[in-house]
Amino acid sequence: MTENVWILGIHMTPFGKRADKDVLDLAAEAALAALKDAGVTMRDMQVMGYGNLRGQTSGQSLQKQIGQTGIPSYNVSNACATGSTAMRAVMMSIKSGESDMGIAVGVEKLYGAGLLTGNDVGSGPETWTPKGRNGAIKNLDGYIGTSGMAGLFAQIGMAYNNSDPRANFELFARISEKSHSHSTLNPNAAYQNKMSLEQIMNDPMIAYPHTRSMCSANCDGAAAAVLVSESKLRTLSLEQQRRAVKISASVLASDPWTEAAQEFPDVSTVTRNAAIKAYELAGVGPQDMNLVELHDCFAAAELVHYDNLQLCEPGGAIDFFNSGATWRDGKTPVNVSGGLQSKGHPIAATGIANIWEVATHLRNEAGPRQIEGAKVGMAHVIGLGSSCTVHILEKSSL
Amino acid sequence: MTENVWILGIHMTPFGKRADKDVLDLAAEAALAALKDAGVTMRDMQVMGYGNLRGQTSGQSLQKQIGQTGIPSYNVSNACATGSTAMRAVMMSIKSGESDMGIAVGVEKLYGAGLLTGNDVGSGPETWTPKGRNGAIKNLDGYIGTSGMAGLFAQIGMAYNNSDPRANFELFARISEKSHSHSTLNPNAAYQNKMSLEQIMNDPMIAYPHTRSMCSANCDGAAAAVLVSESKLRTLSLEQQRRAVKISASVLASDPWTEAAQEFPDVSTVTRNAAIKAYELAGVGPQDMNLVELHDCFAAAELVHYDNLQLCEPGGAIDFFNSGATWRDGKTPVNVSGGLQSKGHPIAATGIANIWEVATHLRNEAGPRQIEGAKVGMAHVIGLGSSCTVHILEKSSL
Amino acid sequence: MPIPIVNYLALEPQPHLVAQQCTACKAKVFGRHNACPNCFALDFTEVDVPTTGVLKTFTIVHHDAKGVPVPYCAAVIDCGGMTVMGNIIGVDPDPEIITRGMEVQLKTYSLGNDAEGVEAIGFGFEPV
Amino acid sequence: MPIPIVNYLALEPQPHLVAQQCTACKAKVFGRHNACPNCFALDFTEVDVPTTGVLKTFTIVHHDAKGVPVPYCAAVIDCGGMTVMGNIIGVDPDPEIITRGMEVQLKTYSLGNDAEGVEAIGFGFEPV
Ligand SMILES: [Zn+2]
Ligand SMILES: [Zn+2]
Repeated sequence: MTENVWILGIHMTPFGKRADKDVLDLAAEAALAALKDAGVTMRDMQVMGYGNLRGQTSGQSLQKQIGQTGIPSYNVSNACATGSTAMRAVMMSIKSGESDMGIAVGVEKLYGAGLLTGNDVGSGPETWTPKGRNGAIKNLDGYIGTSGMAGLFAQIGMAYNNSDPRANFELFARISEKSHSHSTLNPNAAYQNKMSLEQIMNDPMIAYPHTRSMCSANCDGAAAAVLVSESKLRTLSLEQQRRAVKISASVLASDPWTEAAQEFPDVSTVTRNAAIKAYELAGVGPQDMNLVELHDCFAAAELVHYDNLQLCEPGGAIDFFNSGATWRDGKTPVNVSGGLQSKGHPIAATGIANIWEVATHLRNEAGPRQIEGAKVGMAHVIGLGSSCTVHILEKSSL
Repeated sequence: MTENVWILGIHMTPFGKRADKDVLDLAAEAALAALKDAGVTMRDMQVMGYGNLRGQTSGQSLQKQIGQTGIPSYNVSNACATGSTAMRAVMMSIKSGESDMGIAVGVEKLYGAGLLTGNDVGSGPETWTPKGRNGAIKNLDGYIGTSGMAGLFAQIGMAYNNSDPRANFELFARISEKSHSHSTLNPNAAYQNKMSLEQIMNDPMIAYPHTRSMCSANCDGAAAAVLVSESKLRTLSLEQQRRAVKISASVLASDPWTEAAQEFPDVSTVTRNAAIKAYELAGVGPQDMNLVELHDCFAAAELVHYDNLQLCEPGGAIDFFNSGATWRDGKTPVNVSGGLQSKGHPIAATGIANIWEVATHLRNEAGPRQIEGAKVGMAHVIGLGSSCTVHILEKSSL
Repeated sequence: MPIPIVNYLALEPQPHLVAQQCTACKAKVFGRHNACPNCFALDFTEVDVPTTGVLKTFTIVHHDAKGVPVPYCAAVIDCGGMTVMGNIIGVDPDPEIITRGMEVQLKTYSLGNDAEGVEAIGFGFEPV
Repeated sequence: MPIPIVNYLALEPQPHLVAQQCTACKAKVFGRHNACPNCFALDFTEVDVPTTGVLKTFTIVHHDAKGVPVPYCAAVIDCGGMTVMGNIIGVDPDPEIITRGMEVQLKTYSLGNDAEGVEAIGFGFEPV
């Protein structure tokens, strides 16, 4: 048997506009706070995982700011699953016996980055010149479909359950209404203002049916987690053991072959596969989840992931949402943090930040937004490409 | 006890100008050949490690070209140690029991990339504006030292052993003479032409004492390795077991704190630390090495690493080289591939390519450049930042 | 002679899309591949894709990268079992007009001429 | 008032470099840090770095990024135990003239004025 791995300390910085901080400031803020939360120092760390997609920084550059002890850094990138992939690298190091404690950090400065569309298409070429494997003579965004994220996920949502006509603008807007309501209780969310359905639907349209407030919020932020092996944890203080959070399952997966996904991103199959494996590893089922943080990068994404994560009956995501199950007072609260649309989405931080959210409830430390009695929760992230992580976390019984 | 990990198959593409291939072509060429060498297919892989610094490609994009089975990809970056870090990710997955077989791929298109200097300094600003943690008002390259690699490593070499005056232009040129002689036997090297000491010294000076032929050669290339757990290996054919190469030690390390390294890169301390740990893990010593591929990104680097890897007496690298020990007919052949200066240095491929070189000798498959009877070898890579890997490999006794 | 926007758009005899089909497992993909992503076989043959299909899903893009004319309708079309990405053209990009399940037909249009007078041809799908 | 090329170059009363020193372990670094890389303590005080030192190692850069005037001598100097990077100035960048172990002295020079007439000041080291 390899080691079980636990979260000993974890931290998420406030998300939003952090103009006075550079990328390393945010990474250091999260890392130092996670270490403090864990009751340990960099001297105890034996491995680092690090993710920062747009900042050109590495774990080594963070070490120069918070402590250079010579430990390796796995600098990873996996789109929106970058932070959770950094955590997996640390987990593997611990499970393999190479380390008994390590730290994972995800950080991004994204405030004001604008729409996450394809590249600037620029002006046309002097001469049409076929490029790449498709022999494209120009940037195809806007000419052969869209490469903008809001539009891609709009199509994914509009295709839900064989294009169920109820998967429409108003339904997706009501999902965002829930997010913007939940975030009013989250002091770390980038946007904490409640929004009415009308406000959401009347916001500028980005890619129908996604208005601006139905899209993930570009912002600055970082999150960090200190992981520990179970045998090491048992040597630590009772208080550390009590607050530690068990990682019952940690799964990273990529797209398997599906014909449709060759042309158009398939976020469902990979999520389904990861979730099935995670439930199996953890020995729990969807009905056991006291809360779920799932990757609602756009409103439409949340709907399909209810189904992909088996939170509802197959094909039943619309009824499930309409039943109120995913509101914070429902059967399976989803994105009580406010989700990516209002908590915000500093890409490489997100994969650890949603684990922080779940862990904070399991520790009964979530303040006014606490889901009472939370014992088991799930954190899901998917980045196009695709890479998907599913983590199932459990309250300490030590 | 966690699993021992072995190399089941490994491949390096020819290095050089590969204008007809894109990044994924090269990655696919290496990966498909490594799988074939291993006698397995993508169906057998349970994890992928992937490194490509300049091409914006991911393991998932490679999977779309060679096989999408849904396995996770750890897309890593660690400067020149990127390929070997990808390999470590696969190793950790196997050692942790999450997988029993996986593939690591490193690839780079770098031909014609020009000098690896700092950024283009561009024209001056309209208004001096302090930026960053040093409040720099301009790009500092050329104004406060150099950020060019040739110059950085020149200074590292010129500082060898308290600035031993024998660490001079001619000595470093003679090290390159060895590299350019060794590569004449390597059909995969980017440059296979012998160069005389005079030719090397009369080449255009890049950063004294490094002339052009004393610098690593930017080129295109890829390398891939299929790794397997020892228990899985024992279920495979005798031929597969015989050709498998044991990874006796695999160490990744970053810079520990040293005062000097805050201002100026210290490639020595991290290499020393990684080597000490690797010898300890493998239970062998420097005297046991039948061949060593070390990170000679510039001629001067090779000298200091003789010492850092303990191949010579402390402080004795100059005498060691002068004794002829590191020529292919010497006591400890170093860089019989031709090294980065003539074999070439497609950055993210290098960390696996040098492991391929050592493995190929251990398998007695290195053709005209075979080091006869090679049983144990070492592969060392360091990227500024710094990250360093040291691998010790052993011939199969299965 | 005009040049297609992508190499999987054939202009002759009538405009149509051309897929690469794995000779082993019959999986179809667009564009050059090193091996079959489904079965890892190395050989492909070219097959024509039907020029009519059913609109599976769509979006109307109102904000896009600089230089992309908006609004436009991006869609996913099922052309005889092959999933194809393309824009819906020839009608207003309006969710009242464009509906999931509608039948569409491949159409080409001019993307203009380059400095040497060569015309580029794009494609989209029009409601039948 | 002139502006220094980096914030760790103090121009008054005489030009000198200023390090951040960890109050706990006395480690010295240049530039703002979140914590001490050696002992992780959070507080730093400023200390002046001696303006003379010994040249530990150098290179003469002949090819550099576009816009950097070459050749120049980049060097590492030990200033009273603190490692400093800087160019050797005031002499030809010639390995016959510049030698490891030579004593050097901090010197400043003008980098020119910006559009608002503000002068920027660089620094290097001259053989004593
Ligand atoms: Zn096939
Ligand atoms: Zn200190």
